[in-house]
Amino acid sequence: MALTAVNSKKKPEMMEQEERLVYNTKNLNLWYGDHHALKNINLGIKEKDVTAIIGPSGCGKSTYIKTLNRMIDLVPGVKTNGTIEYRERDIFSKEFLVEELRTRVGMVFQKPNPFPKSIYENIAFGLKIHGIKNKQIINETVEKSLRGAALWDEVKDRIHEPAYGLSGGQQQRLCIARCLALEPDVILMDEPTSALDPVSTLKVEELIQELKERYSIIIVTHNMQQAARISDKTAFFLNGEVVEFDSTDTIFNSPADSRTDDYISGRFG
Amino acid sequence: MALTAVNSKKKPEMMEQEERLVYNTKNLNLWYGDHHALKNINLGIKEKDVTAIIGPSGCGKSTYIKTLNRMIDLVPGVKTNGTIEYRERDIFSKEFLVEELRTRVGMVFQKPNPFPKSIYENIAFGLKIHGIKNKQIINETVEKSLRGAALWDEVKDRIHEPAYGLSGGQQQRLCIARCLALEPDVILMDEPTSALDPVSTLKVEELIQELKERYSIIIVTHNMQQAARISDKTAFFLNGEVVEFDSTDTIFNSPADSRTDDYISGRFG
Amino acid sequence: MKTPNQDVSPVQQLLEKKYNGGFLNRREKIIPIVLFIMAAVSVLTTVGIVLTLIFETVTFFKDVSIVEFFTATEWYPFSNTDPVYGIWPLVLGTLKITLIASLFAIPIGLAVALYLSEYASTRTRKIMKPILEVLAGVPTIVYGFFALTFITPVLREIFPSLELFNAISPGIVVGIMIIPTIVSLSEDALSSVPEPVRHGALAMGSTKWETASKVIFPAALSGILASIVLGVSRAIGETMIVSIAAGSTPSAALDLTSSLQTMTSYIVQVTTGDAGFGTTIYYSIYSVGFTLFVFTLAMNMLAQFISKRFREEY
Amino acid sequence: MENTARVKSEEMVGRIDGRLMKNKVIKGIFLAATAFTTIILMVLLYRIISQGAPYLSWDFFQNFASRRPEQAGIKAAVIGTIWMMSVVIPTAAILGVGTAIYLEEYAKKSALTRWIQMNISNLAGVPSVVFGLLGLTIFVRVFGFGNTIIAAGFTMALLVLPVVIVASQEAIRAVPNELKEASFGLGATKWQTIYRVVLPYAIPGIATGSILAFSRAIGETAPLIVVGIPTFVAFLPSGYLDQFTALPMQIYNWTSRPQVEFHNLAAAGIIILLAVLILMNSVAVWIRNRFQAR
Amino acid sequence: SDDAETGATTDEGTEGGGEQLQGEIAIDGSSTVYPIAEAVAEEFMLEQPDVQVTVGLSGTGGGFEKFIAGETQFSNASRPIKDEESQALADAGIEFTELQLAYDGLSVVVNKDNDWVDQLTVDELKKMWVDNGTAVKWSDVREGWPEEEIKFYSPGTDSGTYDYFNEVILEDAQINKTATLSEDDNVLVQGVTGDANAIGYFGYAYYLENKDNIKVVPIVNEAGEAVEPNAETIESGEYAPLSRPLFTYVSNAAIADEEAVAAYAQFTLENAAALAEDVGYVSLPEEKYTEQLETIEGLK
Ligand SMILES: Nc1ncnc2c1ncn2[C@@H]1O[C@H](COP(=O)(O)OP(=O)(O)OP(=O)(O)O)[C@@H](O)[C@H]1O
Ligand SMILES: Nc1ncnc2c1ncn2[C@@H]1O[C@H](COP(=O)(O)OP(=O)(O)OP(=O)(O)O)[C@@H](O)[C@H]1O
Ligand SMILES: [Mg+2]
Ligand SMILES: [Mg+2]
Repeated sequence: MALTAVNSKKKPEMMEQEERLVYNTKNLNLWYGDHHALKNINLGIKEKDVTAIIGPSGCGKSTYIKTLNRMIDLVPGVKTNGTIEYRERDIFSKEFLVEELRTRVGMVFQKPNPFPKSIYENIAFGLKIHGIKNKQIINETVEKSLRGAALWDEVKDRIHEPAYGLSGGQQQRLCIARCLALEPDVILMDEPTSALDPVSTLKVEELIQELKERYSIIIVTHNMQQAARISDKTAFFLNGEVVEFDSTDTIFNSPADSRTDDYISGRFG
Repeated sequence: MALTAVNSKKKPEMMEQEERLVYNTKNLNLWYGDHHALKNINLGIKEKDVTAIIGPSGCGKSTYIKTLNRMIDLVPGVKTNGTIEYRERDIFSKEFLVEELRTRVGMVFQKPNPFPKSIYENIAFGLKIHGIKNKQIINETVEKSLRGAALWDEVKDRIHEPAYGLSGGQQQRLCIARCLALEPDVILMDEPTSALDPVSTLKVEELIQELKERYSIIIVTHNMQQAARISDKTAFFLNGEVVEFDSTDTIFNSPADSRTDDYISGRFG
Repeated sequence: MKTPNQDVSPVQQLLEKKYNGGFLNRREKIIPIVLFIMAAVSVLTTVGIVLTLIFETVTFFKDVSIVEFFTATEWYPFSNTDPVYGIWPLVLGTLKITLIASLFAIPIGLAVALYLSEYASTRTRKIMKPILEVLAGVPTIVYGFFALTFITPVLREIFPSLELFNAISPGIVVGIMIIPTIVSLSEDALSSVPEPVRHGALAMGSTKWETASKVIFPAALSGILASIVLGVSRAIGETMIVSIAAGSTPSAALDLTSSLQTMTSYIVQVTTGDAGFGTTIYYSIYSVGFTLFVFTLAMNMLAQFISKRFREEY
Repeated sequence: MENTARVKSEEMVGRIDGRLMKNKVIKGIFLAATAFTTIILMVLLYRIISQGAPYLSWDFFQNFASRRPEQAGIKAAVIGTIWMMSVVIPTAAILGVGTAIYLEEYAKKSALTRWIQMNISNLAGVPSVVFGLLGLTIFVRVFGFGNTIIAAGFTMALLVLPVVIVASQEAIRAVPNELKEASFGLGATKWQTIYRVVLPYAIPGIATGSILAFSRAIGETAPLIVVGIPTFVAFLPSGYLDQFTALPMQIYNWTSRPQVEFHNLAAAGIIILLAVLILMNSVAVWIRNRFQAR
Repeated sequence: SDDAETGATTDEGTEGGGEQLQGEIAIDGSSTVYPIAEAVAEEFMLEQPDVQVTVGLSGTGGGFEKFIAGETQFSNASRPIKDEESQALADAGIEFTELQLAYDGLSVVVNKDNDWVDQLTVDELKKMWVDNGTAVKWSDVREGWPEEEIKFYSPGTDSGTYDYFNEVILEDAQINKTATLSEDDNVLVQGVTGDANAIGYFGYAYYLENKDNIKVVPIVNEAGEAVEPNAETIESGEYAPLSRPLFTYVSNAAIADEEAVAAYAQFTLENAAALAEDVGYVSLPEEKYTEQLETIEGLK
């Protein structure tokens, strides 16, 4: 019942072009030591969709999204089973280098985490590590990314000043810009706007809509309206399980599972 | 124009009982070094109101709220002029100890900042520093505060475990609980729910409504709906100025200033 | 308004009493003063050192001309007929040892620190750090014999022209001795860079090395520089290793393969030796001590200058 | 549009192998450096232990120094070192942490503060021999303590003080501002915040840095020589104004004796010294674990 | 002072040996003399456990510094007191007595594989050790010896050993600049052991301990005989001129005022002969100790 969306898409490689999946999670389980944080997750995430992940605090949203680019590897004592395929390649396999995965899949975190460098260097970082040294390309990318994150106008006069001098909201937008600089295939966002004011939030949301043309986006949010506004699909997590995954319309207007309904309407209650 | 709300309340000490102000800000200016962050702020904040402060990122919301309990003192190189009266006492005067001010005025921060101690100790901290040693009072207060922050049920079995084991949302609720333990007169909240999921946000909002019976609450938020839902008054900040301060109803439905309208409607656009 | 007590909790009552009863905390006023006095101790220490050294140095310069002290290229105080007091050979000896030790210890120390903080498992780190810290406490005299009876023979196998006493072997061993200091303090600086910063870099597909070299290392730079300054200072001030393995012949020659003497080993030579009390030789240790003091002072100023330059970069 | 992005991305991905290789090579170099350091230090330890272990016996702990190697023991030196450290540790810890708190939390950014700070980092670089000269002049002579535990203890405390200060400062500086804000926000006074929030958070760092400094104090020979600590002491001190001898003095003396048995005794003495250091480090680890929040 | 009183004390002290003295005795000075001083202190404290004796090794000069400051009662020296030092003592109002404890025979040694050096004269020693600006070869010393450069190993210039060697051999001429100097005699032993063309000198005890690894060179004395250092030849004075006396200086006032110090001085002289041999030095002729005991007697 809860997994209708995925079930209807079995064997994605046989689907037509537009139905292609960027991520296909199959029977994923994850434990923090003894704590079973993700329970038998099955999710197929479509290319160029904005997929929202919602659910109450502690339900495993961050855990799941961190697994998608294997940032979860950094947490000691984590065990997983099941598979996640990124464009039909098993992300847990030895041949698939995490560095490649993370280059193709960008991430924006819940708390802003700029590098202790200048604004410019924060964005140039990704390019530099990837061996791009051409000053002009870097300069252009820095500006483009900052514009993309709706930050350019505020910082254009001080892009060589330390990033730590920015306000919380500005810092988070910088992190988004930093991620955009690499023009990834997928962008994972873990409550990217929870530290942003509405105007910036709006800009970022617009940006997400725009980026969607070219990128697939997976966004964790507990701003239900945000999910409703920007996403094509929504997955509702509860206690480490996917309760329901379907088009955002369905989830918000006629959810199949009563728990989804409770959660959604709790929001609007 | 912009300051109608305040102007209409000149000489608050002459008003009737229910019109009493907890905070009265007069011609407040604040500089970070050369950066003029608050410009001639005039605001009278009523007892037992929920006053919301809204405005775009970097407009000075956090700066203002930090000035109200003089947390701004911790930032080096800050200059202020003008006055802020807390219950008719000048908070900048020598006779008014900051410790007393901060005991009477609680604060919840933007980022969760629990102490690296157990959940229990986090809440007991405030009591202990104020010389309250009675175990029973402490125990009772801990439970009451945790319940108040809608956290009790989740943590009651592990209140002696480290607070850092909690999820982001849980941590923030713990910080609210910690603040409630001292039962302050005013509670300042700087985007207290920006790291909370909707269910917790709702609980906190309910809590705020409840607390309003006894406490005055000033809340910075960029969740416009939150402001609309819970506040009685709303101040709209822009570039360090108060553009408009009035009843929430007026601000959201018939703002006097076009900039307010732009901002508000930008939200819903 | 309702009576304040109506629904006021015991907590509020207690707080009310505290602030109404006059909140005057003398402790808050006294503590900074006490702490300032503590901070003054370190200043007094410097004053004490300067005074101690200056008095006897002045006595020394009654017998020996300052010009000779700074210009003569020979240090030969023990000649009964014609003693020469030119500080240069001792300074040179100190420089040689310090240079070799630094060239050896700084790269290795930083490599180990980076390895422990960025690559090694928590377990390895937890085991290695205390071990290194224990080794930081091994009496340097032990390192001295290690240099003389282990490193020197090994080096002489490779470079037969090396003399029994030389600058290289004690230089390397002084380097080994300061590695734990550099590793331990640099590792602290590296691992105190917040985890989210590290994650930010890794999430962009950077390798551990890129994260470490481009983000973590620059962020920890001031702490790392401090560890290096401390390590190098210990190299300058090291006494026993040099006394044992470098010989005690002050030399103005630039080569590293022959015997030398440093400022510190001269001081220990005289304090444990048989030179007469009250003689010029006896006072000369204070003049050498003073030079050493000025020397380390200059090194430190330089280090602070460099550190400031780096810190301003972002 | 799409093409540009793809091309760039592919180009970047194509470089990963090289970057990973670089990472691997550097990791290899770092590992080699670590292994090299470990091996050298292990060789050092092996030489000491194989030489000294046979000489460790109960008598060795029970006896005072003697001209006969087979009767010579380390009792006075071990007890003396413990007495000395019982002066060094509290003195340096209290002064060091106090100074660090003053500089980090109270001092204004004035020229005086900057000067004190500079003075501390300079002191950290002053050679131990010079501290010996200071101790001799000030504590032994001017204060008239003679070459006693208290004089040597204070000298050593001053020697390690700068390191303790710097380590404590680093640790205090690393305390997140948010925590201090939280405490102030609850109406805590400055000292309460320092005492209840800053110090507990900083203690692991302070302990780590200080233990390193104290280890140094235990193993330092030169200042003791200059201060004039005796080597032959066949009685145990009963107060801080008594004479004593310390481990490095005894070791130093034994290594310079002609008889090879004495050299072996020195190795045995070094093993004891290392054991003391390990003990101290265990205490540090314990403190670290006890106070570490995460 | 009163003869009767002193006599009584002495009687009690020698008779029963049972009188328990109390006090503190601080000894400091030369590290060369240290082993003898340590041995004496060790034995003395077995008899008089309540007398707390400490022995330091601050060097001869450092020892005198403390002696002058009145911090010690005995000051060990591996060379006779210098003019500056006795002047300072006079200025401080401290009268003292010099006591000789033992002889140390400076042993000239060469590598075990050195089969050509059979003996050396003082002139030859001087010829090789004094710097003449060029490298010295064995063949320069005596015809027929190999044409190999000599490697010199000498105690550091601030040691009593060097001081004495300087006095009798170098006579204030510059020591060969190629010489390797070390404050630690064990290091010199290492050097000579590992180098076939090495020559070095150091205290007798260090030779004794390393007999199997190095070869001692007989030195031709004034009488023209080549003599090897050993207990008999050093004590009898046949091994000359390279045997030197070791001293301790005692404060006269301390002997007069403190029974423990007097007893200690006495004990030292009575036992020095045996204890010095125990730690690798050579005792003086019997009558030397007796003479000095009488001096002490007179100071009480
Ligand atoms: N490193 C960890 N070790 C142990 N348990 C963890 C760890 N990180 C998270 N958890 C636990 O796993 C569960 C899922 O956590 P996660 O952070 O994924 O929640 P979330 O849905 O992102 O919550 P929030 O909305 O508060 O961010 C929670 O119960 C949390 O306490
Ligand atoms: N410590 C500081 N030093 C210098 N400038 C600062 C400092 N803190 C804030 N500012 C600047 O002051 C202005 C107001 O900052 P403030 O943090 O009050 O904004 P805000 O309204 O809370 O924004 P946000 O919604 O992003 O939290 C911003 O331009 C910011 O860059
Ligand atoms: Mg999360
Ligand atoms: Mg803010």
